[in-house]
Amino acid sequence: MDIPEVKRISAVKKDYLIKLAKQGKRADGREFDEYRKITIERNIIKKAEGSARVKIGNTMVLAGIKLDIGEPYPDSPEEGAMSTSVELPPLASPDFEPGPPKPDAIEIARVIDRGIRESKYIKLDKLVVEPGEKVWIVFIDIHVLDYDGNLFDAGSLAASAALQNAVIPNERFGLGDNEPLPVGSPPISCTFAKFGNAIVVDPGLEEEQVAEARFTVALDENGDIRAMQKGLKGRFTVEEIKNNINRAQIHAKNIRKLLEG
Amino acid sequence: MDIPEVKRISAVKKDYLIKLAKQGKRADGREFDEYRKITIERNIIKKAEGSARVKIGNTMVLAGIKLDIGEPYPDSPEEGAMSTSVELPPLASPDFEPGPPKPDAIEIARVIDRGIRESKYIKLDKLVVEPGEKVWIVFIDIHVLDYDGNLFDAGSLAASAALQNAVIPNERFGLGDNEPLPVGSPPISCTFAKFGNAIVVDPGLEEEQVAEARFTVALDENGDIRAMQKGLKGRFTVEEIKNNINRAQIHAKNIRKLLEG
Amino acid sequence: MDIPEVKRISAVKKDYLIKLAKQGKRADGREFDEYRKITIERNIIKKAEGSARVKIGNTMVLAGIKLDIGEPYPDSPEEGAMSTSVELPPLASPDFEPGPPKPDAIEIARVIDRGIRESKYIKLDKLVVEPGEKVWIVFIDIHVLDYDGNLFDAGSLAASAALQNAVIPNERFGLGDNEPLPVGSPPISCTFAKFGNAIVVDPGLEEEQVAEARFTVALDENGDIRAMQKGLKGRFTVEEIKNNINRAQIHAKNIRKLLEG
Amino acid sequence: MGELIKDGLRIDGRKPDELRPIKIEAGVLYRADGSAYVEWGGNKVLAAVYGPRELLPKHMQDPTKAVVNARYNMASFSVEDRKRPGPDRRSIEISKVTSEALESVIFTELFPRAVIDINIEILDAEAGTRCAGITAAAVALADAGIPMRDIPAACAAGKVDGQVVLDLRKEEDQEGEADLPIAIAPRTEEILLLQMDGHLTYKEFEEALELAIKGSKYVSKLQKEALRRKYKKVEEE
Amino acid sequence: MGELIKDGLRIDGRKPDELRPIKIEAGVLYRADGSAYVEWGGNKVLAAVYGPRELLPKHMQDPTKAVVNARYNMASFSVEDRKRPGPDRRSIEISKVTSEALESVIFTELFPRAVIDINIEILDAEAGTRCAGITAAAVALADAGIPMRDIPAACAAGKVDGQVVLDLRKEEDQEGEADLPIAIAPRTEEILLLQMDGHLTYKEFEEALELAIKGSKYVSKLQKEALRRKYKKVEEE
Amino acid sequence: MGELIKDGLRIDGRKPDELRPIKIEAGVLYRADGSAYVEWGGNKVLAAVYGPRELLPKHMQDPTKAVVNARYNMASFSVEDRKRPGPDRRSIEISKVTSEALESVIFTELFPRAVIDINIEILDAEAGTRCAGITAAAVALADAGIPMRDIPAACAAGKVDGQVVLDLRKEEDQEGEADLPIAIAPRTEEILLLQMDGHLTYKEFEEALELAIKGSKYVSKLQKEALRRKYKKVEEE
Repeated sequence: MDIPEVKRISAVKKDYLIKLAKQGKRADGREFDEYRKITIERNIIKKAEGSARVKIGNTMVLAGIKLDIGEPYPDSPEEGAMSTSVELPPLASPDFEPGPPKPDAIEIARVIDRGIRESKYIKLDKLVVEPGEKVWIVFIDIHVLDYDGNLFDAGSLAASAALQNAVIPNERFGLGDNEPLPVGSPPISCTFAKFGNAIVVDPGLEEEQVAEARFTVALDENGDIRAMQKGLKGRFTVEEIKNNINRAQIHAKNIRKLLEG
Repeated sequence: MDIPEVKRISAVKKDYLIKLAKQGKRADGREFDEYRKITIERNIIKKAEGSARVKIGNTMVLAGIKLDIGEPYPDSPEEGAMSTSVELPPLASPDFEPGPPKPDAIEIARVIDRGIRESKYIKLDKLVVEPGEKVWIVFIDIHVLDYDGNLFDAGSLAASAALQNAVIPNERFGLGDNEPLPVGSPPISCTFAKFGNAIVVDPGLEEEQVAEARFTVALDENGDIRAMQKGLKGRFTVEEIKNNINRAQIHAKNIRKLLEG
Repeated sequence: MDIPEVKRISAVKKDYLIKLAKQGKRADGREFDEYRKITIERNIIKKAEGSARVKIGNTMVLAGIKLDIGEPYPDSPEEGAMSTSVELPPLASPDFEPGPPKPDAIEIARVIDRGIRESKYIKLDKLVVEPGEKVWIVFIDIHVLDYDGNLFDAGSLAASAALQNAVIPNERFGLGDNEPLPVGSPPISCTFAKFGNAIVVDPGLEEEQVAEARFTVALDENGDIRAMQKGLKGRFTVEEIKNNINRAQIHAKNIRKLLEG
Repeated sequence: MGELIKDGLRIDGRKPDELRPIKIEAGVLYRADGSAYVEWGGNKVLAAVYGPRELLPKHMQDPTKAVVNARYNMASFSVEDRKRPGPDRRSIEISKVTSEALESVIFTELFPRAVIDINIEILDAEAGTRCAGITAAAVALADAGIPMRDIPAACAAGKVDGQVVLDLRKEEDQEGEADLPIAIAPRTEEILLLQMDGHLTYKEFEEALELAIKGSKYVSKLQKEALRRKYKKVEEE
Repeated sequence: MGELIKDGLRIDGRKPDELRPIKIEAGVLYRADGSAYVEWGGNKVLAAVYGPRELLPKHMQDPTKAVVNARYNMASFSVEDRKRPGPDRRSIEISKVTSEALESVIFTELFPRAVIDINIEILDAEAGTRCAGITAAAVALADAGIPMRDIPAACAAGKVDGQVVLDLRKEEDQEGEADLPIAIAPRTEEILLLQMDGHLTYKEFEEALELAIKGSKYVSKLQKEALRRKYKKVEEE
Repeated sequence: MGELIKDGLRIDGRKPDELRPIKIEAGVLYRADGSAYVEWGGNKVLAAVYGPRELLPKHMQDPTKAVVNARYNMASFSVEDRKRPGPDRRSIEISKVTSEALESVIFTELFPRAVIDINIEILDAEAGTRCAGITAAAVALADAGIPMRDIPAACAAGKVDGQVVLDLRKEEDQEGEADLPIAIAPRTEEILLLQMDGHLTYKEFEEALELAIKGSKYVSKLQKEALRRKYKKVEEE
């Protein structure tokens, strides 16, 4: 929760960003519809079944994939399972505290999870070891390393990239040779922040701090919608929501090229 | 823990209630040996195997029964198991806080549990699925909805009523048709509060707040004692305890009629 | 964490103890290389598989051994397991608080555990019930009863003495007659505290409170090193560490006689 | 496919744009400052509001406005398999988006350093509990006299057997293709809450959003009727 | 039936109204402000008192009196199957009723804003630990010099093989028909703690209560002897 | 025996007194006040320093000096079998001895009431993570401009196949006979951290300690080079 001094600074910052936005500008010189530079590095963690480090501007996120064998859910005995979590360690920001995941981290993890799950990115039906008894459980752990805004998109992209090159560790479990994790086409997440009347894509930290409302949409390869999440205490009109999705469809194509390139 | 202002109000209230009691009166006009109006509604939660909502005056409590299959305790391989818990959600009182059960809630749950268990109300020996391997576990969850005093009796009554019409969910577990949960005769709980020299039955919220001592007894159909609990930092004489039990035997008969009627 | 007043007292106490130490003296009249009186009582807890109460001066520690059957670790299917924990209950000191183990308690437990484990005091390879399936798990619970300094040595000694006379509770598990827990030669732990330029063995409470650095070494019957731990924010020179070990080798012989005598 | 909609009707006989039966009652609890009870299909939901009151400990206070703290909780007996008491990750997320949706209409700046606690208890659950919960909470806030620019109303649309429908019931939620719960400020039709999972083309989304808004506005009517009944009853007493 | 009492004697040879051997020692710990050790049959119990001292954090303080905070804890090795460290529901309930029973005799109003911490550790358990714990705690309070109107004493009665007996041992507790632990203020015979589970007719209850009070009064004698021995020892030193 | 060292060389071809390849980079994070990245054999470790800043809540403050609070954490994917997030007993112990080792060189008395937070994240683990973590943390402290009397450096020695060797890799750690991680103040060669488990004769210990100090001093050289590269880069910008 904010303390008074932070509040005051934030009010000044907000006025400044809104004033800039009225002129169609952002504090770091970007267009409303411009992402910061995105870089993806893969396979950097040896101990993980898959991994990727994604930078969006100064935000840096590391996703690691681990597989384990467990029981299937009773209502899907012929499918593997997946679990997504987001860690916001105090390493990544002066505002992060140690301890169990806060609501922020849980929300990010669950939205990313829905994007992956609903786009059927991981082919869970191919992760059965013994039907009804033993299936692979895919753990997607997203570790934030440097927090400068937009963890929804950075986390989602890191998770997608890490899954893209992950393996099933058959060897470690005495089940033969390792094989690639069967995946389809990844979801692409695109996040907007609204302050004043401006709605910008890929909000940086300061923009997030002053944002009244947030909107994330995860799109599949056809530009169809697989997950959405409105956040914060602000409001969107129906038109704004529709615009966001239309804008996201363009961004998603570009990010998809980066990911699949 | 009380804060100063609350303390002061409470001291005034206490003086007032004690003064009234010296004249044989209670703040809401009841006799010392008068319960508030009791109502019982059953089968109101579809997802529960049994349920009942009990009101005692403005106090409202909802008990839900769920059954699951688990392993028997090693020392009773031929018996099902039961577990009683009480939730005091912040919905029910400005003084309740979220979080794991506090000592208050645990005490109420354990006293209610002992009444049910010791009167052998649930026929645990008839809840065996595979001897020594699989038995039914009966979960009695008591959810307080509106707290205006005397949760011991309201909770116990709600639990008894909910069990009375509960079913064994054989269908959900592929074990044939549902059947009624085998029960015997329910315990009836009766609670007294002592302040000054007065001892009143069915204490309301204000009476509980000023009470020095509390006494609960659970009686079976013969008026025999199955569980007792003295609470709070006050003292009872032996005569007072005996009187409480004698008074309870009369109340219990009336409440039993309501329950079985 | 210290509060100001405690700090101030502690600074005065520290000056005093350092001044004394310069004259080669300790506050309780001991030599630098003198333990307080050590007593060991065994087999005092009937419910435990083994137990011992150790006093070092006014410090009193009770270790209890319980055995249970569980699965072996995947990487040692032919070995039993052991687990060491230290409880610092509020009974033993005005500064101990209830709740899960604090870092202090965890450090003590882990150092004692390493001494026992690395000296192969418990013959874990003889604790197999069914290879790869069921093994004995030895729980070493060290309960501090009175805290007047040097829990590392008191706890280690109590654990060793309790293990020395422990039994495998075959009867309780329907596995035939009880038999002695197979043990080898115990580790002996020896702890030093450094304040000013003095390094004393077996620090008392006040010495611990002013100590800048702490050093513990666990020695086997040959005087070989099985575990070491430097603690606190002070520093040791290489010579000081070596001296500590040499001094410990003499103390350990004496303590070993007490334990095995 | 083809199992959930037959001859244009859904498994419970509803038309695609038809809500389940909804019953709303305001002012049902004695202790709470405001409260409401909602039955919505097989859902039974109770909401209670406490506050505005001083937020403690003090270092949590916001000197510029009230903190809005909604807590969504499922009773352990409200679901098929008993739920362990206490918040799980799903409840924590719903509590967060619910808090945000409700805060967006409350004049929080009137109550600096205060907290408004909103407690939502799901007593019986059958798909759509978050919308039922927000709907109940909004009535409880009004019943508590909390000043709001509008009374939020919530409703979900979704896709079943390839068709956009209103207000999914359990089987439709589990076997359907998409769920889109929203909450709106009925007067301006602004979106306060929007979540979605499943698969919708952009066109389907437009259709579903329109339907969900229509549903929310109908819910809004029921909320206001419930509040009117309550005021009337109070006046009569 | 008929297994636990033979020829009028219980399985350990005791008569129905006979206590197990009890040994009480006061002032056994160095650090605590007051302490006591009790062996009672197979039970071994240690109690320590700290305080009165300032209660922190301050917002927990009661400006009119001291808070009495008893904590009953079983060592993990004190029972047949190792107990996981930390409080379980049973320990929490016993801690609560113990705190209340002891507070009822302490002149708490003499120490506003303070806390009196009472720590009870069950080191070896064999039925009746709560009575042994209260008995030890009461001696520890006296040893700490806490002003009390009386020194509480505790004892249980019960029913075994249809007969009312004093002070159940393990087998009697597990296979018997009722257990009635009480604590009293010996001077006035007022009841400070009373719990019961099992099956007692009203007449049996009267009989059991009388027996438990008799037992408690004998325990009280042992407590006072232990305190006298302690004072004598201190004087001699 | 005889499996881990052949013809005087270790399984990865190293000589007994040879370190694994080590790469250190200072100032790698944007948000942190100071940071460092260390690759050490198969280990990948990131450290970030925040502070000195006011310690909250206030009652935790030390009016005479800064509190040094190091937190060692393993990412869940950094080990063979996924680690559940959150501190386990091993992490808690390492955090404690790391805090102590680092505090011993920091001029904490310059920052009363403050806290210096040091966060160490193990991203990829392959034996020796605590030494890699301390090494990274020390560089991060220097990068943050925290005044220190010396920059700590860490390294382990151990015993494998009966021979004292430097810097154990995974197989050597698991199947070897002893591990002796230390941290030193390189200028004075004072010991800031020392832990050991396994089996060493006194002579072997002397040899291992000497080797570990030699290793630490080499690590110290790499740390200083990394810091120089960072300063140079900053100057060039």
